[in-house]
Amino acid sequence: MDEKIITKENLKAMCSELLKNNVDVISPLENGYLKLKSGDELTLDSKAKHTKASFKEYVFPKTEPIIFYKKSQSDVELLDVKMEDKQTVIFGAKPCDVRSIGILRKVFNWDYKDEFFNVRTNNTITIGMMCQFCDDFCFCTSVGLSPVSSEGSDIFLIPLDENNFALRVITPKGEEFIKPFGKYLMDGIKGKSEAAEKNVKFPEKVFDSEKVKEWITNNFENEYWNTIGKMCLGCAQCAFVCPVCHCFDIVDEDYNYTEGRRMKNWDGCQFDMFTLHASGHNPRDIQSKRYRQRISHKFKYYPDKFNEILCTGCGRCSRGCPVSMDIKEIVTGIGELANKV
Amino acid sequence: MKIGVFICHCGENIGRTVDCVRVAKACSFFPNVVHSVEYKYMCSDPGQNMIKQAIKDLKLDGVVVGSCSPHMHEKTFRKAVSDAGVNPFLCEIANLREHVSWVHDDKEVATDKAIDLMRFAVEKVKRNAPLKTIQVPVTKRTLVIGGGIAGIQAALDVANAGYEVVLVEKEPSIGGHMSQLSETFPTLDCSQCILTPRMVEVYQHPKIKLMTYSEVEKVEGFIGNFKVTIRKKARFVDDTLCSGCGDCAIKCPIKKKALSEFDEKLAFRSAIYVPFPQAVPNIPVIDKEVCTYFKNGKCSMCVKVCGRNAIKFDQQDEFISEDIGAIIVATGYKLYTIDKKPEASEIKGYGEYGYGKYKDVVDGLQFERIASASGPTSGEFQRPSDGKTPKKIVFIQCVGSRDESKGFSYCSKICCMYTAKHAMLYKHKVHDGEAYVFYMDIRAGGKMYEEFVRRAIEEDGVKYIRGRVSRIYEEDGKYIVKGEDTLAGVPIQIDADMVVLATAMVAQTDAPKLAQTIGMPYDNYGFYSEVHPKLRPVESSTGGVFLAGACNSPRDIPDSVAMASAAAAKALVLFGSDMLEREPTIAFVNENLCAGCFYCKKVCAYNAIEVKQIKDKNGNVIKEVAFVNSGLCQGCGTCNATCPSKAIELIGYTDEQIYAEIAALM
Amino acid sequence: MDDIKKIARELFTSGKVNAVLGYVSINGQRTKPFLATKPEETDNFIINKYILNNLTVYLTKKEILKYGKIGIFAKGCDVKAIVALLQESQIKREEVYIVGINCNGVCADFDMEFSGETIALKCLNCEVRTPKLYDELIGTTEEMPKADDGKLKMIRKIEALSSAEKWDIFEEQFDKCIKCYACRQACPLCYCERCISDKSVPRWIESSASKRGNFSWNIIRAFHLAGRCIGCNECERACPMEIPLSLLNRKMAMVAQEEFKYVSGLDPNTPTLIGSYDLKDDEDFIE
Amino acid sequence: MENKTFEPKIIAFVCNWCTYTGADLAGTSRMKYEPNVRLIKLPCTGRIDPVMILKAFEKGADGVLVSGCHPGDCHYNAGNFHARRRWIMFHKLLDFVGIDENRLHFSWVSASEGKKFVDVINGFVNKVKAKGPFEKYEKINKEFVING
Repeated sequence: MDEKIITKENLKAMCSELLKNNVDVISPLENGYLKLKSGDELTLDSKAKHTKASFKEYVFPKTEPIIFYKKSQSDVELLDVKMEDKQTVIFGAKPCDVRSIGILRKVFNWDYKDEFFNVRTNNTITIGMMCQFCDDFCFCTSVGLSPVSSEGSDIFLIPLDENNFALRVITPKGEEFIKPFGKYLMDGIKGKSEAAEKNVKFPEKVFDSEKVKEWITNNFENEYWNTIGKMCLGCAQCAFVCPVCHCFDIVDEDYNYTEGRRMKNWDGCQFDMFTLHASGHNPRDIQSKRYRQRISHKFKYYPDKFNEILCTGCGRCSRGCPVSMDIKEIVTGIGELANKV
Repeated sequence: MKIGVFICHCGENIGRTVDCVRVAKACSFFPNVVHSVEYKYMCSDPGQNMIKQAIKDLKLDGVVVGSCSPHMHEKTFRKAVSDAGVNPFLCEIANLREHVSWVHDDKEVATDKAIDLMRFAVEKVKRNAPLKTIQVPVTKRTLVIGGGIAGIQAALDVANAGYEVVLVEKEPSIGGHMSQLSETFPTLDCSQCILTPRMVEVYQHPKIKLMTYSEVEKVEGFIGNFKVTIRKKARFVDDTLCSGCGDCAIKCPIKKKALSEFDEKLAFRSAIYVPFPQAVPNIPVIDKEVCTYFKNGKCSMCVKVCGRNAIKFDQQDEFISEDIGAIIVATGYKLYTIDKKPEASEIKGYGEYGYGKYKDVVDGLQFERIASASGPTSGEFQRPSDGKTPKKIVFIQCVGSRDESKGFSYCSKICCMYTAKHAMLYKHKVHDGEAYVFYMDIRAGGKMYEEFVRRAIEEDGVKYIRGRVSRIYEEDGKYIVKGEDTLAGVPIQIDADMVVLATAMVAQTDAPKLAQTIGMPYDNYGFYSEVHPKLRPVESSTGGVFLAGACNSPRDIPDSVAMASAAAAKALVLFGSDMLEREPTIAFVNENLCAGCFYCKKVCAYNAIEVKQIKDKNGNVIKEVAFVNSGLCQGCGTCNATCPSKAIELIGYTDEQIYAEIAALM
Repeated sequence: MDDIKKIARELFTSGKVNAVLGYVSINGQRTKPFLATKPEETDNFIINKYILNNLTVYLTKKEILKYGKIGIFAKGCDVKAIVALLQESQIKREEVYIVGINCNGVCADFDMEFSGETIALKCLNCEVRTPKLYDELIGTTEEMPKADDGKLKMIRKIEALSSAEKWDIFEEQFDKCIKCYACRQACPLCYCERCISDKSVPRWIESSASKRGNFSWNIIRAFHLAGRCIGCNECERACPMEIPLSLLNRKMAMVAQEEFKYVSGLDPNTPTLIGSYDLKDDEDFIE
Repeated sequence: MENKTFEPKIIAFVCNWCTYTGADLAGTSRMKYEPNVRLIKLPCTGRIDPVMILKAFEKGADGVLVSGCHPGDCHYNAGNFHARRRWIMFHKLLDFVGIDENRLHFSWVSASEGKKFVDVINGFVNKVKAKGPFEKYEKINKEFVING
């Protein structure tokens, strides 16, 4: 399908129609990625700052039951969780957010196929949008992305002016999705979207991820980790707002004397409990070791295993860090150290 | 875990309102319950044998009995379980009688509740740990605080049983209030005549270490193992040199500055003085407040006259530490000060009776001094104002007692008797005198007491008027007592020469302070609390601390003496064994989790939390954590609740156990 | 500004400390906490309207403690936390060298011009602009912009609501919680070795960011800080979900003051509110 | 819905020495009272941690009763004084976040106050009955409860 043009009004109308059909529409608003109540709420502001958290919550919730149980005197009965068969549309997400689904899919399907993630993402249409926001924390270009990257989107929007968007269908899933909405689309004008893309300010590329990986490989014990890591307070703000952090913990919660549920909860590698063994031993006993793990996982272990950097350069973790630790600055530092070698 | 459940019918007591069969059946479905039965009388021998047999046959390692209150039979069942080889603390009781069958009517509902309570207990027992009672050694020495008749009696009883006693008295002499009394009811024998031999016996007893003019400063430790610090106040007289000749007091130029405490401020004493001639020990003290030497250094008459150089102006308070196993508190009482300035704001006082304003309005103890042969008037009845013999005395009872609006709601118990005695003594000496007693009720319970009061009325002609006095004022050298005769229903007015107020017996002013030093409870009035008013009347709830006499509540001499002997017996019971067994339900610290905030230490009423340093292998202190002194901990668990991370837990009532009970609600 | 660097350097050269906690500038409107372990590392130290962090939080962290005696730049509110830590035996006075900062208010957040609009709410009605405890004092107090105490108004508004309405407000707010524990980690007084929310035997607070897990966590967090919170508001600033945590903390501080005349963090020798008692404590709510 | 009267579930945290014994006395005196309350015995009110109260609500209690020795009567001298301080803070906190004051009741019941125990129980049960089930808490409890 050729590139089309759609007005903002029509995008809103499209949303309203989706909502009418009982589809969940998620879009970045002022207070985060929220479920829209009406099409009018849609802002589609490509110049907007990143929301505090990504839309990860909608494909990988902060907490969800994975099984229910009923205890009897000598037995436990297990009951599966029924997933809701509901379509979700993520509308107007930034390229750095959209990319996350593809990255996460790898880890959730590597050996065990995570049904919860798969059902949700299979039911999700992602409509990405070119990003015209760039602050000190952005570094998508350093991890192989760009503000105009449509990777991961089913449909990609390019703002042309206040009211008009170029609409590019990226995947067959997107093609299928847009079919009923042909009435809202106009033919595109050649070159207009490319010109808009060219106008976008790209974040400067600040490190070479290959070199970073190599340095990490060779510098498990390095004073640098201690220098940066000791200021970390050990919360999981960074991990929980991150589009691609995916660690989780499993706990059983009794509901009453006999019934309960097994929950899958977000977990974060900066918690001191994260690798605490039952024996009391903790291989990552201090914060700098935990911080090293965080960086290594993103820039070495995950790339080693899945050939994919576990970071989209969105800069959320840095914007929200209570002690202003800046991943861009820190990894750039690694890049500099790597260059010195 | 294999749990056995045993439901008791308690004859019909439980069975009548709780369907025990249904309860047992329901319990059999609880996780981990492998055996669930009911029986007519679980506490009977056959009942207990059922439990023992089931433990053996089914290899049970947890038992829950649904029966009467654990306060009744917890010990019984724990012993049965223990006899069968299972740790007694793996037995829990669910209270199906006092808390269910006796208080509910609907059988369905009661049975449901019983099942719930059983579930709580089953969940708890699953998380019980096998515990061992704690053994602590006993120091077989007794501290008696207070050298009045109760303290004297307790000290003598313990010492005569062969154990050492430290007797601490804050005044310069032992004897207490009893030494101030003239005669005692109902026999009218001379108080000092019967008391003095006891005082001397104390002084001479090889097992009694007497420390007068001393106060308990600090009490550390716990039952059987107290460490007590005693402040020996400076007497400024070396008690090892003083011979008690009394020359110093005679020569002391201060004659009219200090009022005698012993004579209830009806007479003067010198700056260096022994409180009364029979004082034990007969060693003077110097009153620093009035002594000229301490004021300006200009006098040292006593030094000059003392043949033994016993006067030591530079003497300092000494602190003496004693190892003690049992403490008997016998600090006594004082009389309610009915002055215009009440001591506590909630007590309004009795300003309308003119005490403090009119010299001839006196309280009971002052009247004792006036009546006493050793008193300021040598036993002659003279009024304090002008020394004239009073021809008409009005006695007013219940001044401060039984009076919620102005004084205290309790009855001071002794006033009815001593007022009768006062009136009687007066009538015996002033034959033409008139004695009136205003009373609310006559409470003369006690051997020969009622007869005594009757004697006062019938033989000695004391006039009893049932009613209260509203006001006393002076008019032409007489005290106009305005009151009401409620039996006759008429207002009444008496022109008295003297008025005696039977003021309430109250706790010593510093009673709460001592209670806090020892760490024992006291009531709203400042009287020390016993564990149980009926069954454990002489024990404080603090282990190893016993109560004697009026420090517990108003008491007369025979009661105080009886209580003192009882307290002594309790101390001797404690000394009956070398080791002390204590409940193992005490707090325990998980040192890994303890962050050392010491909130536990702050809330511990027993100073049971100590600071422990955790060191690394090089001996450097890594952190400081809480440590529980198992001897001191009484197991209240306040630390446990206060600890934010639950690093300190109360064994037997751990968070896990309580959580399990809560979680068993639904 | 040179002053700061000089002072910080001197702490090292005079041998008073082994490391100094201070703020370094990121850009004109941002700073971050920094631990200087050598004199030359203090060169970027700065004091401005953007020194938002309460550096006291680091005084109980193992990796910081190992340096031994620490110098710390502390605003009055930060010093309140030091006082609380002293009350709770977490630090020894002689182990900390306090450079007190006479404070004229800080910004509510980074990247904004300082004004009456953007001043941090905690700075309004601040009674410790000159710290209560310090080894040396820098700066001077000057006129501070005035602003409306919006949080207090909100507390009063909530107090007037019905139980059901209050519940709805907090249910919505707590529901946002993602259990990242940034509030806890940023709190200078949350120094437990193991937070009760991380304990599983028993699981008093469910670790799930479910509604009930979130409710328990936020209530107990507030309760464990009741009478202790010194109002630095770092929890609220750290919260990525913008839960108004200070509503609870401030409400508790108000109760402490109303009921016990207790203000936390003023005097290291005052007995703590929880941990002491008065015979005359309020009884009216007890039957 | 059946037209059944609402029978609240109430958990009571009581101290061993006063209120539990007071309840025993009510039993020995054969006084009758509402059967809705389940007692959990603790050594002292000082042992009662507010998380227990919260947990009781979480586990489905419609009301929570806390009771122990009168001030000055504490078997452990001061446990109830410390407890009282905690309660002051905690009940104001719960009130602020919307847990109705009528669902959390505090009382002093001594070992000799069997009658008062009965009155406290009956009074509280009736108060909670008037309030009805704790629907708000039930709602957050029921999130993620077994579906289907």
